[in-house]
Amino acid sequence: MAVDVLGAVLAVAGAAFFTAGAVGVLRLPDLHSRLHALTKADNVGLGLVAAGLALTAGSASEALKLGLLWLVTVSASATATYLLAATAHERAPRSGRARAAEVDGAG
Amino acid sequence: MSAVALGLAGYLLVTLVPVALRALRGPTTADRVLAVTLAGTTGIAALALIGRATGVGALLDVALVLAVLAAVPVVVYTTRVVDRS
Amino acid sequence: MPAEALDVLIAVALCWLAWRVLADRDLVRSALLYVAFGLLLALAWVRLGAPDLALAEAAIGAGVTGVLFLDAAGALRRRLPTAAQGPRPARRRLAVLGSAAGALAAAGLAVAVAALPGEQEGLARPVEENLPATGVGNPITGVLLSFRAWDTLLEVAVLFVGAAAVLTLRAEWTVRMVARRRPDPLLLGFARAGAPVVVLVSGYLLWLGGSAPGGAFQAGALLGALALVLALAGAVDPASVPGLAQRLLLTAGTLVFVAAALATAAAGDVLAWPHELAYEIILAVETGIAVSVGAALGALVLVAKPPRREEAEGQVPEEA
Amino acid sequence: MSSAPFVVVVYAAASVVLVGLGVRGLVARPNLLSKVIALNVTGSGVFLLLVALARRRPDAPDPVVHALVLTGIVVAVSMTAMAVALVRRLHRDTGQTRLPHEEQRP
Repeated sequence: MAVDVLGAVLAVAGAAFFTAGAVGVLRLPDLHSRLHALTKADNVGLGLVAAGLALTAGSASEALKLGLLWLVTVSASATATYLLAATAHERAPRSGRARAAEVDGAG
Repeated sequence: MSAVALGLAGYLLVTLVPVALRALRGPTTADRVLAVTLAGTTGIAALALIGRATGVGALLDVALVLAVLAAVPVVVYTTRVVDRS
Repeated sequence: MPAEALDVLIAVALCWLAWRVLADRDLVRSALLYVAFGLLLALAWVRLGAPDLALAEAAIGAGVTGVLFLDAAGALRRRLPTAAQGPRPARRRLAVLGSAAGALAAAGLAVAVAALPGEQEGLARPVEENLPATGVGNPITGVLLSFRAWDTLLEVAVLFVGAAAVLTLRAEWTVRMVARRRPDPLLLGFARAGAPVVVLVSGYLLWLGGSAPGGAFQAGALLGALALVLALAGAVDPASVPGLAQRLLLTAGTLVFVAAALATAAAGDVLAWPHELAYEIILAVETGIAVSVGAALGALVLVAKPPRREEAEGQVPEEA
Repeated sequence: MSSAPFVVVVYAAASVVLVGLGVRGLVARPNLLSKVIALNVTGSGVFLLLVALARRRPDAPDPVVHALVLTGIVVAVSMTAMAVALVRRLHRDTGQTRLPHEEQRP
């Protein structure tokens, strides 16, 4: 019973991260910050939903599959966001690239 | 759990609205690609939740297939599509 | 009630997305929206009680078809920076004509569908009654590889013919990156590390097809996507695969299927699997189909771009 | 169809809209790649209609229809790939992405 409640709480928390990701993707000002919002939903949101479902899973294989699901998504999302960011950086016009370099130097 | 799961799945589909707006607005192709990627992840979570709510275990496999293929459009975009200057 | 709301939401979103896909002048945008359309369609299959189709749509509809459009749109955009646009009157005339044709088709379909009975027995019961004879537990696999094995044999042949036709349209393997000359190290690592996982999931789907939603086509689509990513990451050069191996991979499904058909023809009835070996035969045929579907889908996307004329004539290829 | 389950009516209606939009795109868009995409949307509409109709008995959806649509999805993707290859070949050889009678410039 307590496990059920904990699972539901985790899943709801995951949905909250999806909300943050969706709102962030819409509201944040540029590509790089939107990518940042995307990874919150991908990694934490799906992770919490999967954890909540795995806790209340009927079988070990189902829990294992949820773990694999999360692992696959995390690695795909990390690669995808890196590729998008790197490509945007590479294709940015000269002035944009110079500005990006400044940001790199400051940070 | 199953009532919660179905409600959450429906809610996740509603969160697709702002994501779809970003996909339509862009302004760059990369923005659209990232919106579609987020829509895919949201779909994965929704499928896992609907699978639990309805007791159809196969939906978890559908989610797994989507997860495995999630990076493919991004790879194709970054290696094969040129942005219009 | 929430379930009904979910259905209405999905149905409305499907129509809206389809409209956006077809209204957009920029084909790259269209292709990306088509991927989202495929995702939503997979959800619709789920709601309609067809998880097999959801799997196929997720793998083929959203995965392969969307990528095919994205790649083609990118290639056309690359060489056609300002899309050739006709004068407005011609566009307006076409739009009016198209709207009329679309409205007519939709109206006709609506009238025909409305006239159908609301309840229909269908073939669910006979399939269920005869399923034990096929040796598999999944009714879809039973229908595909036992009751209607002829259809599936010809379907595999269609896929093979499609791949062969695409192969004849190109002069050489033409995988080429547009943005970076060197393979990206992270992408390369991702493709290499992910390959075993994809093969594992693909084999799991293939095995699953015997008893639950899954099967050769979904498994093959994953293999095709894997081949695509490996080639684009620079881990594998498709041109380095020997010609004989290419042909064997492409034809494995047809060959195994035809061999099984000939063997059963010699034993009496064409494509009537002997009861005690039915499961093993179906699994063997499915494995062959999965390999061929993977090879064909990989080849269809990878070589869909024909080389430019200068390249075919042997001059130095020039990157756009 | 008046006695059909709600879910069948909803998706059948959506499929009718998809077919209408697909046919419209097929005629109205001069670009050949757009036409191929429109054809795929039309095909998806047809598949959706078939599967919705197979669901008229909610306890037992018709597996024969599902198998038919599965075959249809695979055939559709291979023919789509071939059509796309033809469009690209046409574009390479002539620089056009339209049919000759719809061409607006040399």
